[in-house]
Amino acid sequence: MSEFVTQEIISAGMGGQGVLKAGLLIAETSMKEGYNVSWIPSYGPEMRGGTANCKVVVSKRPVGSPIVTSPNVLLAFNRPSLEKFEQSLKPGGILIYNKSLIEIEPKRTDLKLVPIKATEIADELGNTKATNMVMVGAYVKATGYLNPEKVKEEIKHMFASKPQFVELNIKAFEAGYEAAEEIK
Amino acid sequence: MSEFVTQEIISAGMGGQGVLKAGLLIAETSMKEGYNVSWIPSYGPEMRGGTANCKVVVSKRPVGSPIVTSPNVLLAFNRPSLEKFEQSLKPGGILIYNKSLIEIEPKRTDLKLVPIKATEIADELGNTKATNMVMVGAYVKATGYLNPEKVKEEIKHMFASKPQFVELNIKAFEAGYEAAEEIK
Amino acid sequence: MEKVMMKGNEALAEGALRGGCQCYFGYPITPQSEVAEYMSRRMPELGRVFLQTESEVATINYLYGAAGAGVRCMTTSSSPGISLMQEGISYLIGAELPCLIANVVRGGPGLGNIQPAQADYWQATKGGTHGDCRMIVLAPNSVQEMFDFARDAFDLAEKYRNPVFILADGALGQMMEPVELKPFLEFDPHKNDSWATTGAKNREPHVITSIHLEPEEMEEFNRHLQAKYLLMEKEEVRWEEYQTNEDDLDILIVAYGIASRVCRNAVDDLRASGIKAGLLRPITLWPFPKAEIRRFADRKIPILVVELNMGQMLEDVLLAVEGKTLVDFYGRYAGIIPSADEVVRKAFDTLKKVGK
Amino acid sequence: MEKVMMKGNEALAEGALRGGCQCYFGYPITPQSEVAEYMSRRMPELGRVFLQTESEVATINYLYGAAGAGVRCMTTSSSPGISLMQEGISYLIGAELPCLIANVVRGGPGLGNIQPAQADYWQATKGGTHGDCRMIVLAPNSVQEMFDFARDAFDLAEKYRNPVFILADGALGQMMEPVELKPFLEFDPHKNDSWATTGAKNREPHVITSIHLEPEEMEEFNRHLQAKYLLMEKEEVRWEEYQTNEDDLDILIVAYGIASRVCRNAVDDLRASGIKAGLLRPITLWPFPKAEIRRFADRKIPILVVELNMGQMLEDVLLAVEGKTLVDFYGRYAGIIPSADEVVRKAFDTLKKVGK
Amino acid sequence: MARKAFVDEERCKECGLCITACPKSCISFSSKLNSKGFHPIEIDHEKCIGCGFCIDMCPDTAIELWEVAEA
Amino acid sequence: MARKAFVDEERCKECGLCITACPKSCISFSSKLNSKGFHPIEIDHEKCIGCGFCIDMCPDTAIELWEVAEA
Amino acid sequence: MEKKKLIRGRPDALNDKIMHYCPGCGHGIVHRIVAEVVDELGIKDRFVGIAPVGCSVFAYWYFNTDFHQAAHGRAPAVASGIKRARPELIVMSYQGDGDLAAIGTAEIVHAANRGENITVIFINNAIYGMTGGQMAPTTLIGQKSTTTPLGRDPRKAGFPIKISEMLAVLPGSRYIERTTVTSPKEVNKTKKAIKKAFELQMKGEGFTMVEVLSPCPTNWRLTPKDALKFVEEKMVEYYPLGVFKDEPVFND
Amino acid sequence: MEKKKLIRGRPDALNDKIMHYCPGCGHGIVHRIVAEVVDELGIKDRFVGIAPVGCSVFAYWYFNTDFHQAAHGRAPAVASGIKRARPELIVMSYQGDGDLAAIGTAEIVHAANRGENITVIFINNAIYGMTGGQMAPTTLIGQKSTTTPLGRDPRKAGFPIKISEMLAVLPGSRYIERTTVTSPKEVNKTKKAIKKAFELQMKGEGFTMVEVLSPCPTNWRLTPKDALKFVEEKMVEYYPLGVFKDEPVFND
Ligand SMILES: Cc1ncc(C[n+]2csc(CCOP(=O)(O)OP(=O)(O)O)c2C)c(N)n1
Ligand SMILES: Cc1ncc(C[n+]2csc(CCOP(=O)(O)OP(=O)(O)O)c2C)c(N)n1
Ligand code: SF4
Ligand code: SF4
Ligand code: SF4
Ligand code: SF4
Ligand code: SF4
Ligand code: SF4
Ligand SMILES: [Mg+2]
Ligand SMILES: [Mg+2]
Repeated sequence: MSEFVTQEIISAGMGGQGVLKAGLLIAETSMKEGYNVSWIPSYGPEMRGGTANCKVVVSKRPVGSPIVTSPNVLLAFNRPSLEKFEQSLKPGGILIYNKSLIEIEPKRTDLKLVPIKATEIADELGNTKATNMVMVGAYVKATGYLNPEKVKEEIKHMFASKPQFVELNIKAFEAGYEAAEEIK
Repeated sequence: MSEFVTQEIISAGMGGQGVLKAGLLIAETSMKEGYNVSWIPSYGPEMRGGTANCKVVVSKRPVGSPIVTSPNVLLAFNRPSLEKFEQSLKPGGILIYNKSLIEIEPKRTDLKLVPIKATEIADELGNTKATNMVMVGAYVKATGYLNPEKVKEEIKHMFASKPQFVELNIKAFEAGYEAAEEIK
Repeated sequence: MEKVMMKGNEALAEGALRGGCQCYFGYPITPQSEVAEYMSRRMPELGRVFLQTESEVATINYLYGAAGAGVRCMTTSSSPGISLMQEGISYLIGAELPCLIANVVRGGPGLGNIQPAQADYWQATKGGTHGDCRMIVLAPNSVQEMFDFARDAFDLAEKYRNPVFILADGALGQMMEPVELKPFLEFDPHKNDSWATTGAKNREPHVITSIHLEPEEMEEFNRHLQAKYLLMEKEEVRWEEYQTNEDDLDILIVAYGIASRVCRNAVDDLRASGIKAGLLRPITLWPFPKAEIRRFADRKIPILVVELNMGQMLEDVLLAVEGKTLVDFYGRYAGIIPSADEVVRKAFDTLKKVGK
Repeated sequence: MEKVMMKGNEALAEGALRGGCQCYFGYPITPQSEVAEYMSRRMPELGRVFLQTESEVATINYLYGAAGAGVRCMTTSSSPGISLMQEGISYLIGAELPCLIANVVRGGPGLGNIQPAQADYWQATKGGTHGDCRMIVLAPNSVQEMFDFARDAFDLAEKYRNPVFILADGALGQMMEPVELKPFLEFDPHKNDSWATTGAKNREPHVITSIHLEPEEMEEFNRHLQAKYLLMEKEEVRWEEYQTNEDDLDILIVAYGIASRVCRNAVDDLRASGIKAGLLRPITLWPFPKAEIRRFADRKIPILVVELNMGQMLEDVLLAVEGKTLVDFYGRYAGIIPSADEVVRKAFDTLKKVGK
Repeated sequence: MARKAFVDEERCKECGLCITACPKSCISFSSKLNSKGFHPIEIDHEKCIGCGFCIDMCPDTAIELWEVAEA
Repeated sequence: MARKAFVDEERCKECGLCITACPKSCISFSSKLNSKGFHPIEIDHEKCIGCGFCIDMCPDTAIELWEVAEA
Repeated sequence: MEKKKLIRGRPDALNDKIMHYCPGCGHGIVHRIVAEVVDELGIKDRFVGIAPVGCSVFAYWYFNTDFHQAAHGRAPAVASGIKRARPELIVMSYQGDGDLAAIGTAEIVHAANRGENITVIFINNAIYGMTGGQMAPTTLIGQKSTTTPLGRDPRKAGFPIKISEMLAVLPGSRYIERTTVTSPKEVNKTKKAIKKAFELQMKGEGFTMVEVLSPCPTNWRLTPKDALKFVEEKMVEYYPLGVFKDEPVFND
Repeated sequence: MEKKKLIRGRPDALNDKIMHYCPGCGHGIVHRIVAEVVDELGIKDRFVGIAPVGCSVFAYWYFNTDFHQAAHGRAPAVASGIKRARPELIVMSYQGDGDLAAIGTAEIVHAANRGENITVIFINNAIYGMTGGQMAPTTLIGQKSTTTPLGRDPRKAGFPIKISEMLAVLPGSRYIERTTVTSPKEVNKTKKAIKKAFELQMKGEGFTMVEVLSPCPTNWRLTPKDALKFVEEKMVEYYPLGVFKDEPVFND
C-alpha cells in the first residue's frame, strides 16, 4: 500500500450511472477502516441537466469542509463530467475516467491517468448499472489505501436488501480493480 | 396672569363629547402663542368602552414624551373619567370637572377644584355638543396663561368649514370662561 | 412657513406624497392605520395609487412589483406586520429596489400591545431577514421629522437602489405636533428607466431578480452589496447633539426617537442640578454614528443609553465604545415611556458607578 | 455503538423523533427538504403526525397550535422560509411555547442560492422578529450534532417554555457522515399539562396568548421574559475549544458550524508551521460564550473570526472583547466555504497586524 | 307558574336589540344609569310572556328567564 | 414549393414528444450524440408533410418549418 | 315578583365577565350561541377555542373553556395544529372577516381543502372592527369605511368576497352554511347550524364552517337597531343565507 | 434539401438560449406558446412577465421581454404592483402549482377577486418540480411523491385542489380556462386561451387565468411520453378541461 494522502474525491456523471453510490461506497468503507469521511451530493436544480456528482473526503484528521472544489481524485463517468471537472483537479491528481463513454483525451498533462472501460466491463458482466462498481474498483486499486476485501464486504451491506445484485456488483468491483493500475 | 407652569393635561370623557377637540383647541392656541405643544389621543380598542381621552402637553421647552401619566390638569367630562384619572393628578393639580354629569365629589383633597356645569351651560346655549368649549373656557380661565381672545380666534379657525357653529362655540367658551375661577 | 398641527402618521403620509410617492400599499394595523386612511383620501385626489392589500406578506410584494417598475412607492406597518414582511425585504435588497418602508413600532413580543416601543431596533438595523441585509434606518423624533424623513427617503433610496426604512413608534404615529409642510419635491421620474420594468421598447429586456445560483456569482453580488453598505456608512450617518460642547461633560446620554425627547429634558434637568449632561441622538440607526460616540468614549465620558427595550442600540454603543468608558443602560418595555425624572435618577446612578 | 452514514437533514429528523417529537409541520425548501421527506416516512410509522403545510407562514402557526396543546413539535426550513416565520416566532416566544425550529441556511439575500451560508446569524440570535425576543440557538458542526441537538432540544425548550432554534447550513444538511444513533429519549409526556390546551376537565381553563393590552402588564411580562433570558445566559452557554491550552497562544480563531471544521484543520496547519493557534467554537450562538472569549482577550491573544457572512458573530466577539485585543475577520459569502489554506493565509495576515 | 324575563342592569349596554325582538313590546329603557353610564332596560312583567326572544338577541347575556310565583 | 421540418440537433433533448405528434411517423432518434449527451431526432424529409405538429409539441424550440426547394 | 327557578340564563360555558364589545355587537350574540351549543353537546371539558386578531381577540376572557389566541389570520392553522396534536379535542376557530377573508385566505382555503376536522365560526361584519373601521374584503360595494372614504369602488378595491361560496367548491369542505343574527328566528338558525357543525366534527367528518352576518354598529356608524337593518337589507342581498355545502367528504 | 424561407421558427419573444428544463417538460411548451401569442399581439415592448419560484424561476433567461422574478407564491401581488404602477404594461404572472395553489393562495384569490387586470398562466404539474418532487396541493389522490411515499391520502394530506373552479366563483374573475399540452390540438387550444386572456387584459376587462395541465416527467418518474399519458388519463379526469368563467366583470 502506498502512503495515504487525504482523499478529496469528486465522482461525477449522468443521473442513473450510480455516481452517488460510488462515492458512498468509498466513504463507507473508509469509515469502517477508521478514516474520517464525509460525502455530499450536488443538490437542487443542478440536477436538472441530468448530471449528478458527489464529493467525498477521506482523511486521517476530522473532515473540514465536505465541499471539494479542488479534488485530488476525479471519477469521471462521462464526457461532460470530465470536461466540467478536469481543470479543478489538483496538480498530480488522479483522474479515473470511463473510457467507454469518453472518446476524447484529457487535456491536462500533470495528472495521473486511470482510463477504464467501465461501461463495457459492466456490460460484459451483464448489467450496465454496475459501471459504478467498476469505477470504484479502479479507484481502490489506483489509490491503494483500502483493502479490496473490505470493500466487498461493504458492497454486501449496501445491497443487503437486494441480494440478487450482490454478486454482480462484487464482480464488477473486482473487474475494475483488475483493470486498473496502482498509482505509485 | 399667573406664572406659567408646564401644562400636562388629560381631557377625558365619552366618545362624542368632544374631548379630543377640547385638547386640540388648547394645544393649537398654545402653539400659536409660542409654546411647544403635543397632543395624543387614546387609541385602539381602548375606545371600545365608548370612552375617549387625549393628552396635551404645553411647555416652554421642547416636549418630551407626549404621553401624560401624571397630569397637572384633568378635564373630566363625565364620571367614569373622573374615577379613572383622579388618582393620577399631581398633588396640587387642577381638576376641572363637568358638574352636570358628575354627581359625586372628588376624593382627593390636595387638588384645585374647578367644578363647572358644562353640559347644562351648553344646553342653555342650545347645543349639548358645545360642552367641550365650556370646559376649555374653564381651563383657560383657571390656568390663566392664554389670552381668551386668541382662543376665540382659534375657534374660528377650527370651525372654518362649519361657520354656523362658530358663534355657538365662542359663546360656550365665553360662558365657561365666565363661570370658572382663576386658580391663584 | 406656517406650522399646522398634524398627526405623526399623517405627516409621514403627506411627507411621502410630497417626496413623490406614486403608490401606497398597506394593510391596517394599530398604531399606524392613519397612514393608510390618509393615503386612501389623498392618493386618488392626486391621481396616484392607493391599495389596501390582503396582508402584509402580500403588501411587501406589491411594493416589490411597483418598485421594480421604477416608481416611488411605499408601505407602512407596525411590528407584527413588519415581521411578516421580512422575506420580502430581503428580496427588495437582493434585487436592489428603492422604496420606503416604515415601522410604527408597538409593544411585543407576539401580538403584544399597541403602545409605543423600540424593541424592533435589531430587526430594522441588523437581523430582520435572511442574508447579509442592510437598509438606511431613519429614526424621527418629532412629527416634523416624520414628514421630513418620508419626503427625503425616496431620493436616498434611489441613490443606493436600496429600501429606506423609517423606524418610528406608536407615540410618534399618534401624536399631533406643529409641522411645517415643505413643498412637493422635484425629481426625475425617469431616473430608474435604465433598469426598471417599463417594457423592453428599443432596448434590451430588463430583469429584476435576486437569485444567483452559482456561489461565485452570488458572492460577487454580495461584495457589490457590501460596497454599497460601506458607502452608506461613509456618507449617510446622521445624528444630533445637545449640550455636548463641553470638554468635561459629566455624562452623555444616548437615545433615539421618542426616548431622545425625554432625555433632552432630562439633560436640562440634570444641568439645572449642576450636572454637565449632554445628549447624542442617533438619527440614522444604521449606519450608526459610531465614530461620534467614540469621541466621547475616548474622553472617558460615562454614557447612559436609554431605550424602550431591553438594550438593543446599547450593543451598537458598546461596539463604538470598545470598553473605553462606562456604558450604563436604562430601559422601559413594551409601551411605557420613561419620564425625564426617571432618566435623571438613573443618570445619578450611573454617575455613582464612576464615582461622581 | 455502531455508526451509520447519514445525511445531516435525516439525522436531524431522526434525532428529533427520538427526542419525542410528536408532530412535524413543514414546507419544502432546498437544502432541507429531506427533513420533511424523512418525516413523511417515519412519523406515520410511529403513529405520529407529519403534515406538509401550505406555506411557512402557516407552518409556524400549526406549530404554535400543537405547541400550545403541549406536545413536542417542530419545523424546519431554510432562509427565506424562516424569514416568513418571524411573526410566528415572536408569538411562540410571547406565549412561552416550547418547540424546535431549525434553519438549514442557504445563501442570500432574496431568493439567493441554495448553497451553505451563515448569514442568518443575526436573525436567529437577535433581531429576526419584533419585540425583545430570544431563543437558545444551537449551532451543530457535524451530522452527529444535527442528531444530538435535535434530540436534546425539546428538554431544553420545555425547561424554559421557549422555542429552541438550530442554526445549521446547506452543507450540514446535505452531507453524510458517520453518526451514532442514540436511543429514544425518555420524558414525561404530561409535563406541559399544567398550562397546555388539553381540555378544561376538572380544572380552570388554560389560555395561550401573547397579548397584554395594558402597558404595565406587558412590561411586567417582558421582565419575566428577561429573567428567563438571564437564566439561559447563566445556564446554557455551550462552546468547545481546540488547542487552546497554552498560555501564550499566538492566535485564537473563533468560528461556528461548518466554518469551525475548516478552522480546526487550519489550526492544525498553523501549528504545523509553528504558529500556536487555537480554536474556540461557540455551540450556543445565543447565549453567546462571551466570558470564554473574554478570557483570551484579557490575555491579549489576537482573534480571527471566520464566518460565511459579512461579519455577524464578529460583533458578538467584539462585544466580548471590548477592545482588549485585536479582532480580525475573514468572511466568504453566500455559498462559498473557505478552505483551510485560505484561513491559514488570513491568520498570517492577522499575525502581521499585531507584529508577529 | 309563569315565566318572566329579568334584566341584570349592570350588564345591559342599552343596545335595544331586545326591544326590537320582544313580541309584547314590554321592554323599554329606564331612566337609571348603570355604573358604565348606560340606561339599562326595564321589563314590564305584566306583559312579558316569557318567550325568551329578548335573550336570543341580547349580546351581553343581560337577561335571564325565570319561573316566578304567579302574582 | 413544400414545407419541411428541420431539427436543430444541439437544442434537441431526446424527449420524443415530436415523435408522438407526427402524423407521418417521419421522426426518429438518431444515433448521434449532441454536446449535452442527447440523441437528437432526425426527420425523414421524404415523408414530412410540413404540418408543424412536431413544432407544437417541442418544449425546446428545436424544430423549424421551412419552405424548401422541391427535390 | 318572586324568582323560583332559573329557566334560561347565561350558559355554563360562559363566565360572568362583562364583554368588552360595543353595545349591539354581533360578537356577543354569537359567543352566547356557541356557549349554549357547547353546553348542549357536553363538550366543555374537551373544547379548545381559537381567538383571532380582531374585536374577538379576547374571546377567551369569557369562555369557561381552554382557548388559544392566534396570530392574525392564522387561526385555521393553529386549530389544525391543535387538532392534529390532540384529535380528541373539539376545536373551534372563531374568526372575523378581515382575519379569515384577507390575511388568512390561504389558511382557511387549505384547512377546508384538507377536510381538516375543525369547526370555523366566521363573523362577517363587512368591516375591520378592531382597528377602527377600515375596508374588509367583505365590505359591500359603495360602503364607506375609513379606507374607502367615497365608498368601495370595485375597480380599485375589488369586490366583496363570498367566502362560503368559494369554500363550498373545495372537496374537503363538509358543511358550510351562512346565517345571521338579526332576529330570534335567525339566531336560532345560527344555533342549529353551529350545533350541526360541532356534531359533524365530533363524528370526524371534516371541515365545517358557519358564516354569520353580524352587525358592527360602531364602525358602520349606525345604531344597533339600524345595524340589524343594514344586515337584513344590504348584506343578505349580497350574501344570501343558506346551506352552501352538506356532503360527506371521506369515503373511508 | 435547400431551405428557402422560414415558415415557423422560434418566436421573436424568445431568445435562442437552450432552456434548462428537463426533456419533455411542459414549461418549455408553454413558454413557446406565450411567446407566440406575445408576437401575434405585438406586445413584446410593453410586456412584463413575472417568474415565480419553481422550475420556471429562470423563465426570464428565455424571453425577450422585461421580467420580474417574484418571491414564492407572491407573483400575483408583484404583478398587481407593476400593473398599478404602470397600467399601460401587459402583465403576466407565470406560476407553478406549488407557487400558486399552496403558498400563494391568498395572493391569487385576492388578485382574482379584485378583478386585477393581469393574466395568470398557471402550470399545474401536480408536483413540486424544482425542489425534487414533493406533494403539491394539486397532487392526485394516491399519487406518490417524496412527501407522500405511500401515495396521497386525503385523510392526512387533503384533497387535490381545483383552483380554476374555485377562482371562477369569485366576482372579479373575468376569464378562466383549463387546458393541456398533450397533443398539437390541445397545444393550440392552450394558445387560443392564452391569446384570449391577453386580449381581455388589453381591453382592461379584469383578471384572466389559463391553467395548463403540464407534464413533469422527471418527478413523476415517467418517460416524457408516459408523462403525457398520465396527464391525459389521470389528470384530466380529476381536472376537467374547459372554460370555467367567461363573464364581464366591471359594468362601468
Ligand atoms: C399581522 C397583523 N396585521 C394586522 C393587524 C391589525 N389588526 C388587528 S384586528 C384587524 C382586523 C380585524 O378585523 P376582522 O377580522 O374583520 O375582525 P372584527 O374586528 O371586525 O371582528 C387587524 C387588521 C395585526 N394585529 N396583525
Ligand atoms: C418561501 C419559500 N418557500 C419554499 C421555497 C422552495 N421552493 C422552491 S420551488 C418550490 C415549489 C415549486 O413547485 P411549483 O410551484 O409547483 O413549480 P414547478 O417547479 O413544479 O414548476 C418550493 C417549495 C422557496 N424558494 N421559498
Ligand atoms: S321574554 Fe319575550 S315577552 Fe318577555 S320581555 Fe323577553 S321578549 Fe318580551
Ligand atoms: S339586548 Fe341586552 S344589552 Fe341590549 S338593551 Fe337589551 S338587555 Fe340591554
Ligand atoms: S412537420 Fe409534421 S410531418 Fe413533418 S416531421 Fe413535423 S409533425 Fe412530422
Ligand atoms: S420534441 Fe424537440 S426536444 Fe423533444 S425530441 Fe423532438 S425535437 Fe427533440
Ligand atoms: S367595533 Fe364592531 S365588531 Fe368590534 S366590538 Fe364594536 S361593534 Fe363589535
Ligand atoms: S422537474 Fe419537472 S417541471 Fe421541473 S423542469 Fe423537470 S420536468 Fe419540468
Ligand atoms: Mg370584521
Ligand atoms: Mg409544480
